[in-house]
This record gives sequence, structure tokens and C-alpha cells, in this order.
Amino acid sequence: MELKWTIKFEADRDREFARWISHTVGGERIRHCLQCGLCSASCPLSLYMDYTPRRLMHLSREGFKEEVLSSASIWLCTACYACMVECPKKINITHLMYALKERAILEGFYPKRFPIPVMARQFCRMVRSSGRITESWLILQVFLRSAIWRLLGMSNLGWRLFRAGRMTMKREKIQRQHEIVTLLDSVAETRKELAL
Amino acid sequence: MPETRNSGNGSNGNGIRVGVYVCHCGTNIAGTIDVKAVSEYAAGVPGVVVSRDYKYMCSDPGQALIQQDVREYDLNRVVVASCSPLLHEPTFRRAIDRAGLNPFLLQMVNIREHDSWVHLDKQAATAKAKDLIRAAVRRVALHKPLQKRRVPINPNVLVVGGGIAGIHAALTLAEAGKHVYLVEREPTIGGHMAKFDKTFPTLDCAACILTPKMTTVGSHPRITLWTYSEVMKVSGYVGNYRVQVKRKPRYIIEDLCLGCQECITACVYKEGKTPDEFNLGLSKRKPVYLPFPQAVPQKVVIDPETCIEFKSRKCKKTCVEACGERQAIDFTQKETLEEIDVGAVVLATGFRSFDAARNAYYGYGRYRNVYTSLEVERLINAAGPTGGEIVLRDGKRPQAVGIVHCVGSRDANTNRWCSKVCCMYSLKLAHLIKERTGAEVYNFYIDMRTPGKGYEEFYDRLLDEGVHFVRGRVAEVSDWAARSSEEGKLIIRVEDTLAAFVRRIPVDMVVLSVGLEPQADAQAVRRMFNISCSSEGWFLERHPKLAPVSTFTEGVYIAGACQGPKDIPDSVAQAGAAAAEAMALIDSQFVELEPYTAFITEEECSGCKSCIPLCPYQAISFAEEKKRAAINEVLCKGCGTCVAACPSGSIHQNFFEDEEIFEEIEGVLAYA
Amino acid sequence: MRNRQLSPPPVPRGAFEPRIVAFFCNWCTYLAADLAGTSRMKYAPNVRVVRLMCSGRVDPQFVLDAFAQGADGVLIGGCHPGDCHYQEGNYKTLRRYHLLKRVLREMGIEEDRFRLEWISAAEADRLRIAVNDMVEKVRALGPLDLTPKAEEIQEEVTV
Amino acid sequence: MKYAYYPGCSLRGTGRAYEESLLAVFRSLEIEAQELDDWNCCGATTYLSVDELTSYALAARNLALAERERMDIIAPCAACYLVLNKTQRYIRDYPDIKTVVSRALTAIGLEYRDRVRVRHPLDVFLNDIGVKAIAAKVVKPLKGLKVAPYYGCQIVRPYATFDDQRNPTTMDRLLEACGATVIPYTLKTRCCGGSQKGTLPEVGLDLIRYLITEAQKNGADVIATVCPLCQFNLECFQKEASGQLRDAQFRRDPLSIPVLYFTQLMALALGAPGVTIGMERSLVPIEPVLAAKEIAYA
Repeated sequence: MELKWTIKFEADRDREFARWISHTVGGERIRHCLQCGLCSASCPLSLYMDYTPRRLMHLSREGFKEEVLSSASIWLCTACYACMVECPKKINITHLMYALKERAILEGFYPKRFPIPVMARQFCRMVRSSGRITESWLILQVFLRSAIWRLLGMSNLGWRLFRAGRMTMKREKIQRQHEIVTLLDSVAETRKELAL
Repeated sequence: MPETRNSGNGSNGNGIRVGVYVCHCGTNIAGTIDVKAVSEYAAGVPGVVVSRDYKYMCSDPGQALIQQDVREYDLNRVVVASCSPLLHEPTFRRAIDRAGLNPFLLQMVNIREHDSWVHLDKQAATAKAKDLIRAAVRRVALHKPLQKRRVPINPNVLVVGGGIAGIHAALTLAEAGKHVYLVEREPTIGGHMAKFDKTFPTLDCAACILTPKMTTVGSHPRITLWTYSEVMKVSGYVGNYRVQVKRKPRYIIEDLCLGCQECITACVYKEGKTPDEFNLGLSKRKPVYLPFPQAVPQKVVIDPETCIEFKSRKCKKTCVEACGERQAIDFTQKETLEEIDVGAVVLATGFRSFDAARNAYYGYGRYRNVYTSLEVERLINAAGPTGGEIVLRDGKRPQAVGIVHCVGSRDANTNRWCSKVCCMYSLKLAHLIKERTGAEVYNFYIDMRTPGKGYEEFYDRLLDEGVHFVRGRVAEVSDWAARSSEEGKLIIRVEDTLAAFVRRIPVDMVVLSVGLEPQADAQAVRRMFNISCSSEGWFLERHPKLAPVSTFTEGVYIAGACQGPKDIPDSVAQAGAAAAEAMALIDSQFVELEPYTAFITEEECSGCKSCIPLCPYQAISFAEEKKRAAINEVLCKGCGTCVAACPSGSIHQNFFEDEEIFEEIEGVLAYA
Repeated sequence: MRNRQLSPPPVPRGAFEPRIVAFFCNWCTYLAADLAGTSRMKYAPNVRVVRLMCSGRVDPQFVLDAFAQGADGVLIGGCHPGDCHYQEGNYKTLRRYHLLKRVLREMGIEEDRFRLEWISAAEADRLRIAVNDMVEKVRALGPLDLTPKAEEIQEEVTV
Repeated sequence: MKYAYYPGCSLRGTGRAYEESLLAVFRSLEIEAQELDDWNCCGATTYLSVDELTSYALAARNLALAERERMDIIAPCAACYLVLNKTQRYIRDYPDIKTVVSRALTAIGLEYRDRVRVRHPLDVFLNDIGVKAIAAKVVKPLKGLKVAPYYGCQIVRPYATFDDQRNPTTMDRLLEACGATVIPYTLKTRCCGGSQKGTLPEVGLDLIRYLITEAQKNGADVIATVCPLCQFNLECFQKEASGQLRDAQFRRDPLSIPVLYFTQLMALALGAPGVTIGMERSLVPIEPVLAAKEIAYA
């Protein structure tokens, strides 16, 4: 068997990351976490997780960035809010998961052709270009960019949905598209200005 | 020897000679406030003759220092800047008294609780201290010598609540020769402890140690036991409380009932139909019943809600026949009000256990085999509904049992606090269940909290016995099976936080270790006795460390779980302490009341009468002949409401005269 | 994105520091302040506490005098309704408070400068919040300027 | 009272049946709802994970638009409902977010003053119309139809105040008013996997399988949903999910159960005259079930 060092040194801790997590929106109470694991136990996805939500909370407040951002768990979260509603310390776990995803995408912590970030990016593009989402197109684009082969598997379902009139090729679009563009740009501006 | 500073200006003309004493309180004050600078500053305030700072003013040398100065500089006013007056005002008053100065010529400045402990900015804190001292110096100049009033103390004591704490307090007081009124809401004393089977960690049986004490209470010549009764009204003040007690009708003449229980056997109901309160509804009782075999007093109760006689007035009254010439049954009994006078009160009203149904995910009330810990206590108890057999509702023995800790504890969604006793009683239940059923027993805990004599050892014993301990808060108890092997079981879903993965554990019986809560009517009781509650609703002690059984109302003491979650040893210890405090008060024979009463300068009174309705104690009367209001000093409690309201400014309050307060206001604001 | 709402911005040195006179009931708010101390809570150092046996003792003149003597704000702390140590003193306080508020408005003293808080002996945190909040509000209002009115009040008070 | 109807993108795609039936119910309950003028995508849960700030601005535009009309928003899609609610909260709680959003809105000549309520049809039907009124309007009671009420996540969790977060019952009461039998369904708020089916299929499938097997074990004829994504997941992947059954016990009954929007069932009971309620769009036909229960369906 191959043996690796599992020991951690203080130098391995990313203090900036630890500070960030407890200062980001939703992180107010992360230091209160008493590691009871109620989040993990109430999480419907935890059955797949490499690091349970409880461990993510602790690892992030201690600043073990690598472990946290490269964990599959943050991508498994479907934002069902079960953990947040149950948490005995009222920690906004779901929102922290969002924050971690955002950060992971920002720092490119995910496998190549990983569908979730691809999906997210396509989603944003579509919103900018037409103000609304046309699911059929979105799905199409996501698969084209992440896992073409799956399209084949899906084609049958796609066809049935198409026949049922649930897959339109017509793009949904709002009238005052320019408003969306202005809106998005304004946000970008303010963010720079206030360094958020 | 601390340095002395003689201020240049010294006495301020009108003969006022003030000494100012700034306490370091180790680093508690000196750590944040520049005490040297402060006392130097004080030395310069008009009227100040001497100003010193010292490590511990409350220490003997500290007090000696003051007394020496009083003589040496013949001071006639003293200002001590240290901790809260509620802590050491008496100390320093005594000190200057012994130096021949009237104790009320002292003014204390709170520069610890209100300053050094709550501020980080040293500059600001020091400035604040100076302001407060300057104000005190100006105020104290106007202080007048006052005398405390002495009022005799009624030697009787009221104990509210007949749980283990109330019982112990009552016995201790009675043994010491005091007469005790013990008032209990339920038909019997014994409280929660009477429901338990064994007690941790020694596993001695609760009844065996409790019932002897209960019977002694029942028969003690100096204890008046009023069960099925409630305190309705409290008036008066320390040493002289008047209390009104409501005695609910039990439809039995207590003096005549022998507790033979023949009426119960004779009742027209062959079987009990009403859920038995004492067994938490796990068994049924008749309309006429004795709460439990060892109940004290051994007097039956008739429940008018379910008794046919009360419904239809057409019952055969077989119970009356059975009672025969004793004629102890009286369907016409009415509730009565008793008035008693007592000098002190011990509140031991106990706790209520968390309503498990409030946590929907644990399925209490939805799944039949989810029990609360208290219910299981009754199941295990030999005198309980199953005669000590631990069986499920269908009579089967459980093969696997899960004990869920922290139900209604350490949870922002219900109660934030740790209920303190649950870990230990869960261990106890785990042991008893394992011992009697041989089932697989799982404990689901967040942290094991076993601080106490022999507690950790008991935990070790459980580990030896092969009980499972899974560290994690249970998310849900459900009957939903994800595998055929889970069919028909209750599945506990929890993260095994030490193994770091989620587990599903099928069991037959779930025990919810419910936490402790303040009584539902704690707020009402608190108001009645004029004491405070913590934000959680527990009765508030006067000082968390140094006055744990006293309250902010003189003569009212607290014991047991009404003050916070507590196990039996702690409750008993506290009950003893409360009893001792009450005795100390009573044996001092007199209370000294602060002289902060209001008085009227007749010539100034315009006789407008506006003050009279303001006084909650009817202390103000109107002297028709003089057309002037008059205040009865004995009735006045010194709130000062009338003073503030008097349009002609003819009412004054000792130690809180307008001029004194104006000086203080202007003092704090008049900084250089 | 920071969760700023939790941490009020620090005040620069030398900035205007409000002076607030507080009248605390001996049985509740004063004890709450003691508790805040024993539990080492931290709050703004701008308040000077005057201890009274009951908030009912607060004579409107005390408040006026405080403002006349240069206080930027006045805070009264009493027991919750129904909890008065002297049965109903705090109700009297409440009534006076409302009257006084009107008078102060007449004199052009802003609402936020005069405040009544019910704080029980157990509510140290409530006290901390109340004090900090009031100091912030008064700081925002700036120093109280009564020069036009000051003299007449002075008379009123010293009559 | 008049409402601003905010369909959201899904109701124009895979969730068309939801919109059709919802509008039908509006009509038969005489609820006045006009489509929110030029509404845009709320950003959904996806946007939050890439660019939180922006998502609030996007959602806020819709809030502002509705505010201008002085109407409550009705948001039938779970994701929209959640995002709109969340946006309101966060604007309240976080000054920074407030600044960003209000600046963005000003840039497009809008203003948000936190004066609008975001409502879900469940809430509106139960609290504004009421079970009694609805029961009175029922013409085709769903006699003997056993329904598993599936709420999913984002309606009641975490912000909804109109129902119990742990054991919601609004849909149960509405369907009972329509004459249906609501079966106990312990997983009524367990997540269906959301968009995971699209991104991490095996994960999605497991959750779907759990939900459906449980419903079938409890003898449900049909699952009622309140969310287009839940409906899509539960209906479209039954076959794949059956393939995944790992446990002999469950392999006996392969998964096959109609999954409808609760509004379709309501519309059916209210006998919405001469309009489509999207039944024909189901992949698992409902007709056989209805026929078996002798519930007439035109």
C-alpha cells in the first residue's frame, strides 16, 4: 500500500480563508458550530459526501482551504435548506455552501468539463442575452460543453418531452433586454467600487 | 504604605471634609483605569481633604486606612470608588461607623461593574471614573446622618413546592424549631423524584431514600402541609410577609380520611378510565384515586371532571358506603382561602420537562414506541404501569433501544441551555434497560457531560457493559425503510461524527432524553414574590457565586431546579443553604430597613392631595384638620414616586433628596 | 461580501463624544448594568449612571436639568411593566415620559436624545444594545445646542 | 384583491402544465392575476452559486416591478419563490447588498422599498380563498384518489411562514377539500435532487427512487407536486430509477406512478370548463388511474 503524510502543520492553514468564511454573508455564526453533525444527518445528499457538511464547517473555520474547496460535497449541495432549518446554532450552512461554490469556481477548484460550473456559466450568459432561461437550450449547451455522450442517452426523453410540448426550440426573451444589461453592469461597478 | 495627597484647597468653606478612596481591585479596576491619575484628580475637587488609591479597599488594611484618615483628618464625608454598592456598600458603611461617622455619610462610586469591566478604551474609562467621583463628592457633601429602622421578624417560614428541594428545606427548618407552611400544588408531595426508579450514579432506589423524608414531613408537628393548594397573593416585606393560599377541594375531609382506599375499590367504575397523571398516562386511574402508593398525605382525591356524581348527581355513591361512619367524603366541599404571616419564604417550585412533541422530526406522538425519558422511568419502576417490565406498547421486549440526548437542550430552535442532568440519567436508563432486557442500547450524544462525584466512573461502567455511544445529534426518527432489513423498525438517522459518516440505525424503542424547562407559570410566581428571572425564565439568584440562594427581594430564597437545571444532590444542598439563610434571617430577630423613606415638610405642603393616590402602600394620608398630607414612615417603602410628583416640592426622600440628585447630575456633567 | 451588519464601524479619535446621563432603577436596570460588568460585556463609555430606588423617582426636573447642564442625551431604565419592585412606579414613569417627550419637542430637543427602556436585572445584553444604540443615534445628531433656550430652562429648574 | 403573477422560466418550458392548470384554477376561483410586466429570470439557485450579488439584483428587478403595481407577487415555482423571498431578507439584513441592489435598480429607473409580499399559490389558495370556499366550488370530487403530497424543499424551507417547515399540510388540506385522500408521506419535504439529475445523474436517481418507492409503498395512486423541477425529476426518470433498485424487497414493484401538479388535481376537481390543464403533457398517463376510480375526465 502507498503511505502518505496525513499530519497537518500550522503552515498548512490558510488564515485568510478562515477569516473570509466567518466574515462572508451567512458566516456570522460559523464559530458557534458545536460539531453535532445534525447538518450531515439531515442532508439528503450526505450519503455521497467525502466531507460531511459538519466537517466542511470546521475545516473552513480552521482555514484548510485545499480540503474544503476540492471537496465534492460543496457541489452535491442542492440548497434544500434542511441543514439550515435544523441547525441548533442557527448557522446559515446552505448559504455558506453557495459561498464555497462561488469561491471554488473563482479559484478553479473543480475537475475539467465538470458540468456544474459549466451549467452556471451558460445560465448567466443566457440571462444576460435574453433575460430569461429556455431550459431546452440550456440543457443542450451544458451537455455540448460537458458530456456530449450523455445527450445520446437523453435523446429519447428529449423527444418525448418535445412531443408533449415541454421542450420548445423557441427562445424566451424579455422586451427590455437593455435593462438587464444595465443592471448587471451596475452591479459589477458597485462591487468594484465598494471592493465587495 | 500607599501615598497620601493633601489637596491644596481642603475643606470647602462650609466645613465639609471629604476623603476619597480609589480601589485597584487588583487589576480588575487598575488594569483599565489609571487609578493614580484618578485619585490625583479627586484630590483637586473642592471639599476633598485627602485622596488615596489602594490595592484592595475592602480588605482590612484598606478599611483601616479609611478609619485612620477619618480620625486623623477628621473627615465628615467619605467617597469610595470601587465595585457595585450592592456588593460592598454595607462593608464601608460599617467601616466608617466604627470610625464614629454616621454610615450614611458615605457615597460609593461603581467604577468596576459600570466602568473598568465594560470598557476597553483606557482614556475614556479613566475620564468616566473622574466624572463619577466628582459627582459623588458633590453629592456626599449634602448627605445627612440617617438611622436604619428596626422591625421585628415573624419566625414562621413558607416553603413553596413539595419536591425533594422543598421537602428538605421544610424538614431542616422544622428541625431547627421554626414553624413551616409547606404548600404543594399536586395532591401529594414528592415531585419528580417520586417518579424515578433508581438514582445515578449510585443506583439506589429513589423511593427508598425519598419516602422516609416524605412521611416525616407528613407527621412533623412543626410542619403545616397543604397539598392540592396554591399561593395566590403575597404582600408585606422582609420579616413580615402576608400570604394568601388557595386550597382546592379534594372532596375528602383530610382529617377524617385514613387512606384505607376502600372507596377506590368500591367505586362504581370497575376499571380506571382516566389517564393516570402520575404514570404520565401509561396507565388508567379511577375518579377517586391515590396518586401513588407512598403518597403523602395518604388521603385520596376525587376528580370532579370524571366522577359520575358530579356529572349526573345520580351515582350510587358506593364509595360513601365503603367509607361508612367515617364519612370522610364530602361532595359539597368548596375551595377555601387561608391567610398566613411568615417572616421568610423558600421557593422550590422545580421544573417542567420539555414537551417532546415540539421536535416534529423525533416522531413523539406519531410513533407509538417513541417514549420520553420520564415515561421510561415509570416503565422501569416496579410500582409503575408495567410492574417494572420494560416492554413496548404491544407488550414485546425491545431488541434494540436508541437513547437520544439533548432533546430540547442546546438547540436554538427550542432551548439554548444544557439541561445538565440528561447525560447522567440517560446513562442510568441505558444501564437499567441493558440489565433488564439485554437489548442493544445506543446513546446518541453531542458531548458527554459527566462532571460530578462518581459520574465519570459510572460512564466507564456503561462503556464496560457494551452500550454503544454514537457522537452526533439525531436528525430524524422515522419508520421509513431504505432497506428491507429496516422494515417495521424505527430508523434513527445520525452522523457518527467520530467516524465522519452518516448512519441509519434501526431500533424497536426510542427514548428521548428531554431537557428541563422553567415551570409554565414561573413568570406569574416571580411577579407574586417580586423576584427576577433569567432571560431563560429561571429564578434569578442575587449573585451567581456569592449569593446563590438569595434573591433581590430580602427574605425570599430559592432552592432546586426552579433556579436552573440541577440534579438531586445539588437540589438538596441548595435547599439546605436556603433553609440556613432563612434561619439566619429569622434568628437575627430584627430586620434593619434602609431609611430611604419619604417625609413631608408640612409648611411647604399645599394640601393638593395629588400624592395620595400615587402610593401603592397607602402610606400617605390626609390630615383634615391641618389640611396637609402625612406619610406613615412604617408603611413607606421608599420608592420616591410621590417625591417626584409633588407639585410644591414639599415631599423629600431620605438619601435621595432632590438637591443630592441635582448635585450628582451636575457633577457628572461639569467636567473641566 | 462582508456581513457588516454585525460590527458597527469604529469611531475615529477626537470625534464628538456624546455625554449621556442615565437614571437607573436600583432593582432592575442598575443590576443589569452590574451583570454586564460581571459578564465582561463591552459597551460605549458615554453613559453616566445615577442610581435611584425606582424609575418612578425620576422627577421631570432631573431630565431638564441634565439637558440644561450639557447632557446630549438622557436615558431612563426601569423594570418591565408589571415587574415594578414597588408595584407600579414604572407606570408613573411611563406617563411622565410621554408628557416630558412633548415638552422636549417644544424645546427643539430631538426624540432620540430622550429614551425610556424596560431592562430587567437579567437583561445585561439588552442594556448593552440599548446604550450602544443610543450613543450611535445621539452621535449622529451631534452636540445638543440649547443656547437660545438654556437660560429659561435654567430658570424653570431653579425656581 | 389583484395579484402579480410571476410564472418564471420553467413554467414556459418543462412546466407548461403547471401554468395551464394554475391559470385554470385562478379562473374557477375567480382570482384576479395579471402577468408581471416584462418579468425576468430570478437567477434561480444556479446564479447564487456563481455570483450571489448579481442574483439579488436580478430578483429585485421583479420585486420592484410588482411594487410599482402595488400587488402581491404569486410565484408558483419553488426556486423563484425562494429566491424572491431570500432577496427580500438579505436586502433587509445586509447594508452592502442593499446598496448594490438599489444602485442597480436606480440605473434602470426602478426603486425597491420593501413593500411587496411574495406569495405561493398554496398560501393564496388556503389563506386568501380558504378551504371552505374551495370545497364549495368542487364539481368533480376526486373520490378515492390516493395522493402523496410532495412539497420538496424550497417552498416551506427556509423562509415560508404560511406552513410548518417540518410537517407542512397546506397542500394536504387543499387536496382533501377537492375530495382526494391524502396518504401519510414521511418524505414529503425530502429533496428530489434538484438540478443534480442533470449534473450528477446517479445522485439524482437515488433520491428520486427513494421518494417514489415510499409513495408507492404507502399505496399512492399519484404524487402531487408544487415545483416544476420536482415534477420533472419524479416523472421523467422513473424507468432509470427502477433500474437502480439495489434491494430485492423493492424490485417486486418497478416504479411507475403519475406525477401531477397539485393545481392539475384542483383544476380537475373544480371542473375547469373547456380549458387544457396539461394532462396530455404527462409522460406517465393519469387517465388509467382516473378511469379506475371512475373520476370523469374530459
